[in-house]
Amino acid sequence: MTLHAELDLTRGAFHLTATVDVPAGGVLAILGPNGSGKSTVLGCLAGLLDPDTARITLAGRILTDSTRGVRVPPHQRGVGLLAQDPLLFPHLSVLDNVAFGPRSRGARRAEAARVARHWLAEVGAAELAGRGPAQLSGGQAQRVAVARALAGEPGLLLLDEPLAALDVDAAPALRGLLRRVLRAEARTAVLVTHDPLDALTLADQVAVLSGGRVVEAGPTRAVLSAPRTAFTARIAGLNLVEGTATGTGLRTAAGEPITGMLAEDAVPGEPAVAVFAPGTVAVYPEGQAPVGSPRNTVPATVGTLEPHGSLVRLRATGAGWAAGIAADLTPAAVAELGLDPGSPVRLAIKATTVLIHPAP
Amino acid sequence: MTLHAELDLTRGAFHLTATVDVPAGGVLAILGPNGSGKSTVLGCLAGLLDPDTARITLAGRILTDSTRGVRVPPHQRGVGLLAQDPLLFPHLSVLDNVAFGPRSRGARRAEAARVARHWLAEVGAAELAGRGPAQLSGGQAQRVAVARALAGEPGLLLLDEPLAALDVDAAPALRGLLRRVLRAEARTAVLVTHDPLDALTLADQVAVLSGGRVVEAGPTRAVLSAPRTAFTARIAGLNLVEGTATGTGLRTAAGEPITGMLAEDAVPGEPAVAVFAPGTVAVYPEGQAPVGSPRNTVPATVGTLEPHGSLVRLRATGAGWAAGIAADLTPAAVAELGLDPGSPVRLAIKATTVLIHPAP
Amino acid sequence: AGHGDRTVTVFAAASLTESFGEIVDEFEAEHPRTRVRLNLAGSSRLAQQIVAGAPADVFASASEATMRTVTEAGRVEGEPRVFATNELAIAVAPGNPHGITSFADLAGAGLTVVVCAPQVPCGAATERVERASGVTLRPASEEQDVKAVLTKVQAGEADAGVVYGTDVRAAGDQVSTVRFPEAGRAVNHYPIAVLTGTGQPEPARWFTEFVLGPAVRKQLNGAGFGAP
Amino acid sequence: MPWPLWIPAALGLALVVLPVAGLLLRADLARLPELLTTPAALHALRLSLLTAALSTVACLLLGVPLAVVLARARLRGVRLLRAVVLLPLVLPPVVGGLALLYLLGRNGFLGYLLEVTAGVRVPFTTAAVVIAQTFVAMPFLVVSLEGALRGAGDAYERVAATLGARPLTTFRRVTVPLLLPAIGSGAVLSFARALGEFGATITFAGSLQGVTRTLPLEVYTQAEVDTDSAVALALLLVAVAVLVIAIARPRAWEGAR
Amino acid sequence: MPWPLWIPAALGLALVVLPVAGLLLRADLARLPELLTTPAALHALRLSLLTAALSTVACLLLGVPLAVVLARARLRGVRLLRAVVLLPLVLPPVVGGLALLYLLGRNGFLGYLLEVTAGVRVPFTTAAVVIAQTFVAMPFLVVSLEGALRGAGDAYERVAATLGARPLTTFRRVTVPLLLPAIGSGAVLSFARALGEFGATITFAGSLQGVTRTLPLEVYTQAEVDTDSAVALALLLVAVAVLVIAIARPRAWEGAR
Ligand SMILES: Nc1ncnc2c1ncn2[C@@H]1O[C@H](COP(=O)(O)OP(=O)(O)OP(=O)(O)O)[C@@H](O)[C@H]1O
Ligand SMILES: Nc1ncnc2c1ncn2[C@@H]1O[C@H](COP(=O)(O)OP(=O)(O)OP(=O)(O)O)[C@@H](O)[C@H]1O
Ligand code: MOO
Ligand SMILES: [Mg+2]
Ligand SMILES: [Mg+2]
Repeated sequence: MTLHAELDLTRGAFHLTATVDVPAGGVLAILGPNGSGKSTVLGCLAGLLDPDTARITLAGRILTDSTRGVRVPPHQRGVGLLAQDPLLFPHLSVLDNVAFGPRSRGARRAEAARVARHWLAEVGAAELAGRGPAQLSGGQAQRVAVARALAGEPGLLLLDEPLAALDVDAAPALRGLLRRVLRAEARTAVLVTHDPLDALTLADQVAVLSGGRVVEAGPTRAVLSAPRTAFTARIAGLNLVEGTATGTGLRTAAGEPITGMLAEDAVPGEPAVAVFAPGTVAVYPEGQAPVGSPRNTVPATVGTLEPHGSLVRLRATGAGWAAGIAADLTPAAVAELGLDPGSPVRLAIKATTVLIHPAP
Repeated sequence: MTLHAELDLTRGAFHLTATVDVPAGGVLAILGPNGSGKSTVLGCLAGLLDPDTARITLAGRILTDSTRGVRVPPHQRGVGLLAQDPLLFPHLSVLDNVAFGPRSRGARRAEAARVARHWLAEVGAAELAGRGPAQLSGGQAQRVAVARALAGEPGLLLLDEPLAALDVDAAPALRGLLRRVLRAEARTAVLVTHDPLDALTLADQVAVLSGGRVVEAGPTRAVLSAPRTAFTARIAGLNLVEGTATGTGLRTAAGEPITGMLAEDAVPGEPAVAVFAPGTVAVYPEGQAPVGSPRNTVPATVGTLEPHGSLVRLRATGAGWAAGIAADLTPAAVAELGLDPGSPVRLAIKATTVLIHPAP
Repeated sequence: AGHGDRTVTVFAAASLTESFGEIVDEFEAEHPRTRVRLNLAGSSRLAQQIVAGAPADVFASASEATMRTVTEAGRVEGEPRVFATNELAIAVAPGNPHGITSFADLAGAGLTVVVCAPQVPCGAATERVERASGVTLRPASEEQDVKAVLTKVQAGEADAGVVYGTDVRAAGDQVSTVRFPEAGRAVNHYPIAVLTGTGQPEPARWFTEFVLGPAVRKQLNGAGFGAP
Repeated sequence: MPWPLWIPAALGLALVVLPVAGLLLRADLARLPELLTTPAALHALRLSLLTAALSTVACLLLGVPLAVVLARARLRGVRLLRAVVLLPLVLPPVVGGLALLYLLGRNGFLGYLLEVTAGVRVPFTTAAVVIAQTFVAMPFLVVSLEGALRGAGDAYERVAATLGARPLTTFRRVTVPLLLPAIGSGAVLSFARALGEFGATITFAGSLQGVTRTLPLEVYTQAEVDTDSAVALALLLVAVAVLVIAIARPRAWEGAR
Repeated sequence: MPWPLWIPAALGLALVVLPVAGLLLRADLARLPELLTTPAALHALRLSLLTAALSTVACLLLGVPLAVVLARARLRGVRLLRAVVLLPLVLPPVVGGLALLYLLGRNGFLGYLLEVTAGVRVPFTTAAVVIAQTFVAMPFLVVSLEGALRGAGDAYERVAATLGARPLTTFRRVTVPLLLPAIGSGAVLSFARALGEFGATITFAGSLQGVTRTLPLEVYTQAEVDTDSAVALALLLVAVAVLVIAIARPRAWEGAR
């Protein structure tokens, strides 16, 4: 289900000009400030908005082609949308809300209810099945909306801030669920989010929108680890190290262990990434290798040193997984340690600041 | 505007029994999982829900007293509510939405528009004034809703997840705005949030709800730094150090400097707090004082060592600001360093993981 | 209607409602295998329906003018025949509190008088009486039909109304009647006719003859109608 | 609710209640049972209930789709169609009946066609009563539904489409259920209008006891003879209507969500 | 919109349009100008527009508050009141007129009071026409609004209250504007019903040219002598009504948000 979309739309003073590509089974995360056009892109893909000119193809099938006057109606697109507002049908029970998609696709009543129960259980809302939407809390409604979108089993799934309004236990649980669904079932999906962690853990492609234009796009890791715009830099700039999950963290392809905190759904033996912020990376002069609590220390060489806001961002080079790691330091620290490109250093990262997620 | 509320309400299978106290000019943060009753509490305070039995007083005035049959209607309570759903009036422009509160309190048209423009500018939505609510993005609508709630200038302000749906630039900006409004103008407020940072930076009291009951309550710092329930522990457990903001961080009362990243609205010379997670605190044996990038190192003594999930939480004692600081370590690190209560250690915290916020 | 029964459909003017109700019962007693269906409405509406092809076998109208429209549309078999007449009378509150004794009294000041509109038969008759007697009425309302005039008098809203004698009688003791001589200048005729294009020419003819017969004549007289 | 609203609301209620109450006081209540159990009255009552129910069903079957089309279709001529639907509302019922007679009578275009092809004659049958009632009552349903549809917007219908529901499924499972309170009011309006229908019925269907003489026509007929019994019949009509509506109105129509 | 809906919608439309079209075809269009410019016709037209407009205003002033009270008040008797409001809907208009006459006539309770205290007599005046029209038309507005109100819920009214708006302010600035599409439909219904009112008017107000003889009454009167001219008048009524509604309907009533 490869998605290719070229969109052009004007709404009042707002202009959207964007090209969106998602390979079959891929997940694209769209990031961007409020009002940058993220929901508008999803609306166009779902067929709810009519772009001025557009060409949208899904798995080779033309969904919209303004030059040829083609415009497949929303219900024939096989595109599911979880909108920003849950909009549960007020006249249906929670169960019937979730069963609506399967029923619409022709499932029998009992079968649809079974599917609905399954997805409700997956989002941790099984006990809400008999309630009416008016009897749910904000977070409960959001979970049910996610279940409803997933139960639709569309060829292309569009998710607009799916983890909004969720509590600190529900958000990671749902993130894990989404990852399982999107990755394991190789569903093609577009995900709008404000949280770079969602992008890192769920998406293999990222597009950053700003003022209706795509200002950055590419593989998640490349975009988020080397942001080219201030906005992306603020939300991202995380370090990623790929490898295989272990009981205590991750082992890189070269066999080096990294200790970290395993996400709930990280399974030892499966591909995984270690994620940590540049701000948590401590830098020591090569000679002074400290023996302290930080589990992860690795020798490296200073590659570049660049200003990053009020800080200095050090980009390391080196043999092992240190290559490419970014560390944020105060200018005082850089001065005091006498760091220069080429200086040998040792990086130290506490295991408690390293998150191990299954690879997207 | 001291708020005192004893609430008792049954809604289907859900029972709420809560006592809520906020001193005049204080801000109470309510935390808790989805469906724990946070919004229900706000609904009762605003007079939109009818508790089975309740006694609510605001600045000595009885708002609800079920034993005496008193029930002041919502519009006479002087209680403003920012609900979880923005619910902007669809027939009014953004400006008129925000001007609705002032107008209802008797302001002239021009005066109300002036006030509305002021608040719209404050939330960064000045350019949206002429739009209709249907022409806003999700985050824009949320900002306008915040402006509308603030423009109402109620004696008691209730905010239900005010920073939801906001982007990474808008959220801190609005958080700063709320802090200014709530603290500078000494408004009494109750704030529902899933983000402990909101609680830490905006509230002086915290109540944690779970299943309709208050499971923890007290001063923010006390509750969040020493959580007594698993839920609170997961959302909080942050380290806080009080002092006065400086150009590069904070100076404690004893004069010790802490280097950190200043929040936008932290003003040197003003009271401030340094906030950092226990996971970012590295521990070194006393002898091996490392000389590396971490700006903040402090001698301390191991106070307690307690299991904390799969980790060990070390609680330090000591003379300076090290007293009470928590550090999360892997069991391997504890074993390797041979830590025991009473061991002298040195704590190291990278400046880039320390946030300096104005004191709430 | 049981097996073998024949049904004849009679369109009759609304003012005949009470009389025809009884006439039909008598007719059916005499012709046990024939049933009569009555369609009761204003004469002009009935005429409209007949012209539009209504399945009517007999038309008993309250005015010759309406019968004429049906004749002109070619739906009357033979010639319509008059079976009753009717004269105007003044309806007043019971006991005649305003002491009205003549048609001219109606022009007196301070009286609220209602009449029929000149477009309907009773109104046309009233106009003729006015012209003949030189009395000009200033009515508070020109009503749609006799019934509306009577209602106003019954409710006490009007002090007097000009209606047909038969109608006053039907209203019983709720109104009193004042007869006046000029009424003879505007006698209203009730024609009846068998209609063409019906499936029941025979019983239709029986019914018409029955209505024109002496038994019915007496019955109609009793209801206040005059002889043709 | 603002208390000053009670003043005009009470006035409005008084305008409705006082006259009816006055009628009740005037009615000869002792004679009521006798008046109301005559065969003519019972025939008329049965016929009225039957035809009003049938025409309400017809109004729903034709009117709900028509309202949806008028409210949602984005065609050019829709504004005109919206005005056209109002025609029977303003047409004096008698003229409406005449129009039906012109169309479906023996000399009418459709009437001729029906008689020749199917041997069916519509006027002066119970079917004619139902048609006349539907003609005058449907616009009430359509106009009130259209207002509700526009007020409600189409957000939920869009959600249904993204879940793969075909338009007819969406209509059946989303549009109609959400519209139920309005459909309820609309059905009540049509039922009431149909039950009270007089002018179009007497013109198009005539006044034949047991076949086309509904309760309002019986009231009219009785009025020629005896005003008291006419008023009693009218009260019967009112009581029946209010009962039917109060009892038959399903919970869902109440808009209790 | 699902296309199968077009079938019943088209049928419904045909039921409305065909008879009226037939009427138009039958009308002697050449004579129309002449028929329509008689003083009687012009008087009747002017009177009809005036009284229908006035009674629509009265319906709005009394009916909107009444609908809000019925939909929102949480009193015990409200269910009963809701049924009571339906009374004039089902009362045959002539009986309704009778009821008004019994109440406001010379011998009526209120009528006597008015005559004695203020020297005012209501029947046979233009005011009586307006009252009769309001009596029959208001329930249409109330019932259709009530349905819309229940469908809409009160979320925005609650928001207004938390912003400190008094109930009357909320009513004026939130309830009414949000209800505008429904109020629009309701006003159209009342206006149409008032414009077509016949039975109650003739019974309560009588029929005097220029004072109480509205267009429907003129149509009835004319129908007795000349069906053609009656039909022409009816068409005039219809044209005027549709024009007034199409032109006067404010944009806001369309529900375009
Ligand atoms: N109907 C409309 N008319 C005019 N402008 C509109 C309309 N709807 C949305 N917009 C504008 O289009 C822009 C894009 O909106 P969109 O909802 O796509 O933003 P978004 O990226 O999803 O933002 P958020 O993160 O706040 O949800 C916004 O600036 C918004 O104000
Ligand atoms: N009308 C109702 N009938 C029955 N139960 C209800 C009703 N409304 C809410 N509830 C239940 O009450 C509980 C509290 O709801 P509330 O909205 O206060 O939760 P919350 O703490 O605000 O959650 P969230 O973080 O998801 O917004 C929930 O379990 C919810 O399911
Ligand atoms: O035990 Mo450490 O200090 O989190 O690596
Ligand atoms: Mg959005
Ligand atoms: Mg909530």
